[in-house]
Amino acid sequence: MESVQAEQRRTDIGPPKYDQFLHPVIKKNYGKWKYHEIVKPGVLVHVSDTGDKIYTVRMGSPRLINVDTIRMVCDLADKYCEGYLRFTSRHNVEFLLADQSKIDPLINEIEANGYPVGGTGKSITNIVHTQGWVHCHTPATDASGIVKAVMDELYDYFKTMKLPAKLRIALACCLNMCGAVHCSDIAILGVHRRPPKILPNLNKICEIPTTVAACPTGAIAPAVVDGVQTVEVNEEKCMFCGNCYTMCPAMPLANSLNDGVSIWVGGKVSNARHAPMFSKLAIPYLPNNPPRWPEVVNAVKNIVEVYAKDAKKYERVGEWIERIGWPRFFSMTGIEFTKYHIDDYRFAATTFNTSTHFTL
Amino acid sequence: MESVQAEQRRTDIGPPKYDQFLHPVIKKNYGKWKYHEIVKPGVLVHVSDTGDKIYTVRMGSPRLINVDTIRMVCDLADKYCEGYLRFTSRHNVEFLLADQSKIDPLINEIEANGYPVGGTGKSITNIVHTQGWVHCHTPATDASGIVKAVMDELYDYFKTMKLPAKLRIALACCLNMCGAVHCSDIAILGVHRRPPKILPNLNKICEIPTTVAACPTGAIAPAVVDGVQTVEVNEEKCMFCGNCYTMCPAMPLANSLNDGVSIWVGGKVSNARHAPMFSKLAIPYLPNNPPRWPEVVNAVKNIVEVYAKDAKKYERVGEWIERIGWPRFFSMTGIEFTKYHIDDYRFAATTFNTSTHFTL
Amino acid sequence: MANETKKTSTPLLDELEKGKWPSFVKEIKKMADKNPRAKDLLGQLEQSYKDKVTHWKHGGLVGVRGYGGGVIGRYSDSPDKFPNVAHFHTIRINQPSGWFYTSKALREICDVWEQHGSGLTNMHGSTGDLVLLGTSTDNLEPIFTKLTNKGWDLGGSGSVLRTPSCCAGPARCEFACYDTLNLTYDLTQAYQDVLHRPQFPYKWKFKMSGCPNDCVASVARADMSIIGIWKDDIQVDQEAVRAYAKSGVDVQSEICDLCPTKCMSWDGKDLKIVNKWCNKCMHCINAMPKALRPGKERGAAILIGAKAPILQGAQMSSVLVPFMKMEPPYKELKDLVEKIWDFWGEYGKNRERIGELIQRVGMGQFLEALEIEPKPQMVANPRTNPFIFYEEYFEEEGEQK
Amino acid sequence: MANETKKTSTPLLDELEKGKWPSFVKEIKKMADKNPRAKDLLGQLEQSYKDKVTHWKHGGLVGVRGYGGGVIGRYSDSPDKFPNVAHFHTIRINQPSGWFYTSKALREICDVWEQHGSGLTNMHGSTGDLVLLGTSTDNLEPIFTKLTNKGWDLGGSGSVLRTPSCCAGPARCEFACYDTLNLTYDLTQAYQDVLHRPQFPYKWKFKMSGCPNDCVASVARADMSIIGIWKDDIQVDQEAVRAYAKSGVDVQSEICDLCPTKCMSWDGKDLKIVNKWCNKCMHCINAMPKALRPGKERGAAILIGAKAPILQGAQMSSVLVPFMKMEPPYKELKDLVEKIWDFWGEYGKNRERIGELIQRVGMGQFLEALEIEPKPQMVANPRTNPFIFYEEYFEEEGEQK
Ligand code: SRM
Ligand code: SRM
Ligand code: SRM
Ligand code: SRM
Ligand code: SF4
Ligand code: SF4
Ligand code: SF4
Ligand code: SF4
Ligand code: SF4
Ligand code: SF4
Ligand code: SF4
Ligand code: SF4
Repeated sequence: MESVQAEQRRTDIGPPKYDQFLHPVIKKNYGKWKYHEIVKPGVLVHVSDTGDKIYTVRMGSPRLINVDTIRMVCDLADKYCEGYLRFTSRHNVEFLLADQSKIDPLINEIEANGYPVGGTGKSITNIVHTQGWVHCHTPATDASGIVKAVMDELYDYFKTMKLPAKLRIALACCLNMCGAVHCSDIAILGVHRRPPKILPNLNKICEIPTTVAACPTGAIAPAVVDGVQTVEVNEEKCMFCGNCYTMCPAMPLANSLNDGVSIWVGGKVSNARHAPMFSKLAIPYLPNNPPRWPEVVNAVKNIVEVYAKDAKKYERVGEWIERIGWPRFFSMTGIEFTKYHIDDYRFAATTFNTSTHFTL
Repeated sequence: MESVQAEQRRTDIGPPKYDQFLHPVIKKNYGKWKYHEIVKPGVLVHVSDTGDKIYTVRMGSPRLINVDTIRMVCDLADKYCEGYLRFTSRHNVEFLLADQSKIDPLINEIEANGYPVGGTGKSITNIVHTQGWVHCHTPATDASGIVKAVMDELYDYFKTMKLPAKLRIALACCLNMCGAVHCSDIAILGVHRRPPKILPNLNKICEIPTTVAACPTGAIAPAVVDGVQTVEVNEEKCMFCGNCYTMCPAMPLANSLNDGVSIWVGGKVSNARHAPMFSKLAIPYLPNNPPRWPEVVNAVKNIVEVYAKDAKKYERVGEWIERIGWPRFFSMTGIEFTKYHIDDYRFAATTFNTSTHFTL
Repeated sequence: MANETKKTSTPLLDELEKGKWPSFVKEIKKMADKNPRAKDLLGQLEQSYKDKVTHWKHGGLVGVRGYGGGVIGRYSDSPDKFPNVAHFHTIRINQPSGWFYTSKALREICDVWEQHGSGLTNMHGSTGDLVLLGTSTDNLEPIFTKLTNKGWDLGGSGSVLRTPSCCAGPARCEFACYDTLNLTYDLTQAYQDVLHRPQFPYKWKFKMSGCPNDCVASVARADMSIIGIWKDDIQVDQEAVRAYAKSGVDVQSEICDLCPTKCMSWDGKDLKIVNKWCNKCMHCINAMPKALRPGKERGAAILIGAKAPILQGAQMSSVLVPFMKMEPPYKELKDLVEKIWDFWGEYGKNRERIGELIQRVGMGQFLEALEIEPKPQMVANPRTNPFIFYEEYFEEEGEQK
Repeated sequence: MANETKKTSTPLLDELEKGKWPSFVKEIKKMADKNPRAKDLLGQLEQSYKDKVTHWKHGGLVGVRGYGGGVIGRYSDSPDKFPNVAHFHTIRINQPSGWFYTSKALREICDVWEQHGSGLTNMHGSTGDLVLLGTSTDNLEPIFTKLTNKGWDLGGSGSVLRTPSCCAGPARCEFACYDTLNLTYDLTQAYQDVLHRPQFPYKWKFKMSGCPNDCVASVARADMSIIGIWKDDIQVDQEAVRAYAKSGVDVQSEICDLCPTKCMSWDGKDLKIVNKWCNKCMHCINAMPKALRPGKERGAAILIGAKAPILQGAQMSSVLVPFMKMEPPYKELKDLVEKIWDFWGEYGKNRERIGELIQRVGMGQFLEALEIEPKPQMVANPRTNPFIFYEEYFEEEGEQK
């Protein structure tokens, strides 16, 4: 280990204070913004009560970026933005410009470097996602790979603003849902479908009572196999949540033949018009088919296109489905409705249709 | 026992077939009705595709009626309706007339006998209710008495059609909810508030395991008191459902000091406009104050009046509240919002407000 | 039976003779003058009004020979004070479909009841029965025999099929999408045995409404709710719409704006309905019955599982079959019902309603067991949680578990 | 560390260099040319693409001295094949409020990371941290020291306060109803200890959105979601409304008709808002930002309890305090937060999020324990079930239990 002198070591300093990172125009007009306009896809202008303006150019990012890319972005910020920039809550880069005339040159350089400008307004912006096979130990699928394949296909929707409303996609590679996909217009969620294996050394690395308690459905029971304390899984009761593996490394669920992806629709977060909504199951399972997951890409694209064609202005996916009803959603998208779509967990009864409000 | 000859005894014959009870005009026009009109409060006319008409005069009933009252009603039916009449799903009497000119004479006679005509259209019709102290063993309040006191106060709403929409009230005297109050515009529900007593002879009349299992919250545990097998109740866990008493007569909940009435609002059954809705808690507790339950009467009247004044045409109570929001419902009615209003049962989480959609 | 009919003093109940709504106290009092059961009921009720508790003892199984239900046993906890209601059992008489009667038929019941009971009734009980309120055990058989001889039979109580009930339907309503009266009668007759002899885990209720207005509240209180609907387009008489408009109906704000699917439009001349979006809520038809009628291709939606709150919270019925033709002999429906009863009989716990059982095993499993195709109409929305019980998985070639 | 940088063959991943969206594979490859960790990551990832499973082993606790979180330990399951990612730990750096940076600051981080790690990052993680993707245990202390010397500190992992995050807020948004950046910074600084040293039953996340558009998705993924709102009337510039109308906005259908409370009306000249019905959904303001602004009396709604689905299903946050002024030093908020943490510390089970605890004990109990007044804004609707835990009852005089 490199030797570190004690006096250099500081703790609990927290992050740098934000104000030192604010563009002077922003600092001056902090809290005084009056309105904004979308100048064109990927470009915002915010106008202050003082009359000042700040322009924003939004660049799409794969999120997993290397230091050279960051430096490239820094170079652009230096050249066009007095060195100021930010990232968005969906991992895009935002360049902050005081000078309108620099917008197009900046965009040209960004695009020349292979990055798109867009993601504003009624578009599909970056996909919030997670680690997948790049860095996590519990994924049921990869994250970055699917995101890349899907965004390649939806590229035009990033660059234009022709959708009825914003469409937000998120991906999480396991049920822990680090991508918080549970409130997305379209969500891509990695799923295991085979109960955990039980490794022979379980008793050496896991506490059996904790392991048993980890299962929300009570599928795990203590057992003795070949005279060794271990656990057994009642496969009928397993719904593949993975909590046992989180608690006990000797119970892996990852399985190349059975892992895959489920698709969810109609969630949202904003309070605009409709209150926030959870995403609902659209497709219970699609296979992991790397490197480009064509089944997943097609499924997402299909939903986007049906939505784009049918929804009314301002209607988010969930609002659209609420208007047309689930029967039409399934018939229009051609997605099969199965018993898996019908909730059978804690709040199942609250999801049943207790009316004759439906179309045939 | 009176001696009965075997040959007289018939079983499993079921009810008489309905067709013998249909007025000839109805029989002729069965399934051919074209439209109806409300001629005036309490009077309907149904017009057939054949041009025939049948008039209905609806008479309010206390439901608990004696044979002489039934005979009185029969006399009227004979005089005005060729002997044909019916009862409604809310316990009113309906006279079926072929001859329009007989409507007013009939109404006059009904009213002379002390019964009102009304309950049609945008009115308050009869209160669906239950047995209470008249006949049941588990009530937390009386049924007929409250209904009488409330209907006295709402009498005008029965006789007129000046409400924004139909308003349906139901009463059930215990949580078994024989009055099916769970989907009513306004519901009156008897509640116990003291955990069951445990009678000393419990072990003689109840099976202890069944009794313990009867409690949905696990409040009941086996116990030994003075050497006798019995049960004990963890009072903190009791929510007064009464299921223990249903299963074990040695655990009565009825208690003159603590029993009373809760008020619920905003349920509906029809699919008109809005899908069916459950009633929601408005007032957790009002005392049993016989013979005229003034607190309950005032509470119901208050809700009716605030609704009548503020709701838009066709808006049922639940639709009205959905529009104005629960904060306004509570502030407009002056009802206090308490922690009891916040669900803490199975589906509690689905009733929380996960948005900023509210008024202050 | 003691026959003292001297007036009972009932200062509390007397208060309930006041006011305009017809008084049940008057009803009891009138009988009390001539019927000792009614008199003691009055006395005991006054006692309850004083004490603020019921004076009926817990339960009590009584009945008529060969039947397992139809009579609710009831015993006073103060038989010394009120000997005439020492027993005071209720008899549930299965009402005719739609509660249509003739005066003759009612009088016959009154006569039997005046002779053998309190002379008090509920017209009707919330399940739908004609309820005869209070008699003693020794009168049960005579009443039963006399009533059956007049064509009446008992309703249900306990773990049986309860008296099915239905709205006025085609007899007196233009909205009826199927013959509720006939179906009710047919099912009642077909299932006499399970109506009278407990063979179920718990009670089962059928309620039939002719249209989505659901005038028998079936969605709230029937294990199976059969609600009339149509498949094709709403029938519109444009002339009649215009007449409504002329007569003061604001078609835009009162009809179109309140349509939950916003599938209607009105240009002051014609009412257009995009029927593929219509969810059959009935509002427009209700509001302008002269102008609009349900479509011509009619049937019913079958919903399942409503019940009162004990123990897991109240449930409403939910869609099981979005659309079924409803025509005699109702074979498709009966096959379905019997399949469900079989499943319930096999898997239902004691005192478990079908709605609770479905929740326990999961709707998906239930549908699969019954070989009913899952349909999106069944749900308000698909699941939001990812806890899916996928049922099959691949194994590696040559793998041994 | 082995320093072989010869090209890895990655036929599968190469496919992900195609297409228009910027490629993470290119990002890795570019680093792989000069960084052996990146090279072996590429190799192992290709392996995962072949095998369709991850090649990271379960867990692994590592960290920097005196801190209980901020580093995610990660070990390859094939260290022989990919020795440079045998350890490949992630470092979470607490980002500055609103993700505003200078190029200078970013370059400093890049330099440290290029020297001591894979050169790969996530800008940013879903919680909000600047994520440094992959290094070995021996580099942790040097990185930590160098970064703290540049003014950076670690974010959270494990049962700690996680890095709070916020939207652009008043820095770059006209809708901000409070200063999200300042509050985020203030809370982060105030709670350094619980951010760095596990003292909670489980993780705790704060997310601050300046208005109900909730651009950091706080309602979906923060244990405490602080969402800006206003109390008084929406500020309307009628002239600007007319300008929007002129420029083609259909004010009736695009604004008024989509208002969820239907509290707006437009007569072609003036836009009227019945503010007492407005539920602050933002739609009208979003659609016509030049004409409409939130009111002047501003603050935030505090919502509580969002989390991912394990184990009881996902939750969104729900209203705890409908309106609170949000001004430094945020005493009212901090008092509330600390009261909640105390309660959670006392009653929360291991790995129980606050939202789960509230469900377990009941919202009513929770409010009472915290002495927070129950308000109707907290619920979508009051309870529908009658299972009320009434807390007091009267006893008979002289009664002994
Ligand atoms: C930059 C960013 C905030 C940040 O601090 O990073 C941001 C910025 C703005 N948002 Fe946002 N939103 C940002 C993430 C979000 C999120 C969070 C998310 O997607 O995970 C949401 C909630 C999404 C949801 O409901 O699922 C969000 C929902 C909105 C809405 C509501 C839209 C709706 O109709 O539901 C608006 C209003 C609008 O666009 O009219 C809005 C409006 C805006 C405005 C116009 C606010 C303003 O006046 O400056 C900004 C430009 C929007 C645009 O792109 O057209 N922003 N916005 C985020 C950009 C992410 C990106 O890179 O694309
Ligand atoms: C007679 C009766 C059916 C029966 O077989 O007994 C009946 C008869 C009619 N109902 Fe009903 N309904 C009857 C109970 C119900 C119930 C059940 C209940 O209240 O328990 C409901 C569901 C109530 C609910 O949603 O909670 C019911 C919801 C309706 C509706 C929907 C109203 C709405 O806006 O929600 C209509 C449509 C209308 O009135 O426009 C309707 C319409 C009608 C019509 C107009 C149907 C027709 O064309 O003949 C009948 C006259 C209504 C009137 O009174 O103005 N009927 N109706 C019931 C009379 C009860 C009474 O004595 O007052
Ligand atoms: C008479 C009647 C009330 C009335 O005044 O109208 C009634 C009276 C009783 N009901 Fe009921 N129920 C009556 C309709 C209902 C309804 C409404 C309906 O059927 O439409 C319900 C709600 C719907 C449902 O079935 O869930 C209802 C839900 C219950 C329950 C709760 C069942 C459950 O699954 O939660 C019980 C408790 C039980 O079965 O042990 C119950 C139990 C009882 C008992 C038998 C009391 C008991 O626990 O033994 C009551 C006898 C009272 C008596 O002494 O006469 N009664 N009961 C109704 C039957 C009259 C009739 O046959 O027409
Ligand atoms: C890195 C990150 C995903 C990403 O690529 O962005 C991430 C990665 C992990 N998360 Fe997460 N979570 C990340 C944001 C989230 C979020 C979103 C958020 O914070 O806004 C959630 C959903 C919101 C929530 O907190 O509920 C989230 C919900 C979980 C859960 C489920 C927690 C629960 O209560 O249900 C776990 C499981 C656990 O804690 O054991 C988890 C666990 C994990 C672990 C530590 C895996 C584990 O079980 O040990 C992952 C480490 C991956 C790796 O090797 O690097 N992660 N995790 C995110 C953190 C980056 C950052 O600090 O900025
Ligand atoms: S979603 Fe699951 S697999 Fe993906 S990063 Fe989070 S914990 Fe890991
Ligand atoms: S994956 Fe989940 S349900 Fe299956 S055994 Fe493990 S903990 Fe239980
Ligand atoms: S609601 Fe309860 S008390 Fe009333 S009749 Fe039904 S079971 Fe008896
Ligand atoms: S009343 Fe209900 S909750 Fe209370 S002890 Fe009895 S069964 Fe349990
Ligand atoms: S349910 Fe429909 S068909 Fe039956 S009476 Fe009511 S309105 Fe008529
Ligand atoms: S029945 Fe209801 S949904 Fe259908 S058109 Fe009429 S109002 Fe609209
Ligand atoms: S949450 Fe509101 S204040 Fe914050 S950036 Fe989004 S729109 Fe602006
Ligand atoms: S903010 Fe939303 S609710 Fe309020 S007036 Fe505007 S659109 Fe209507």
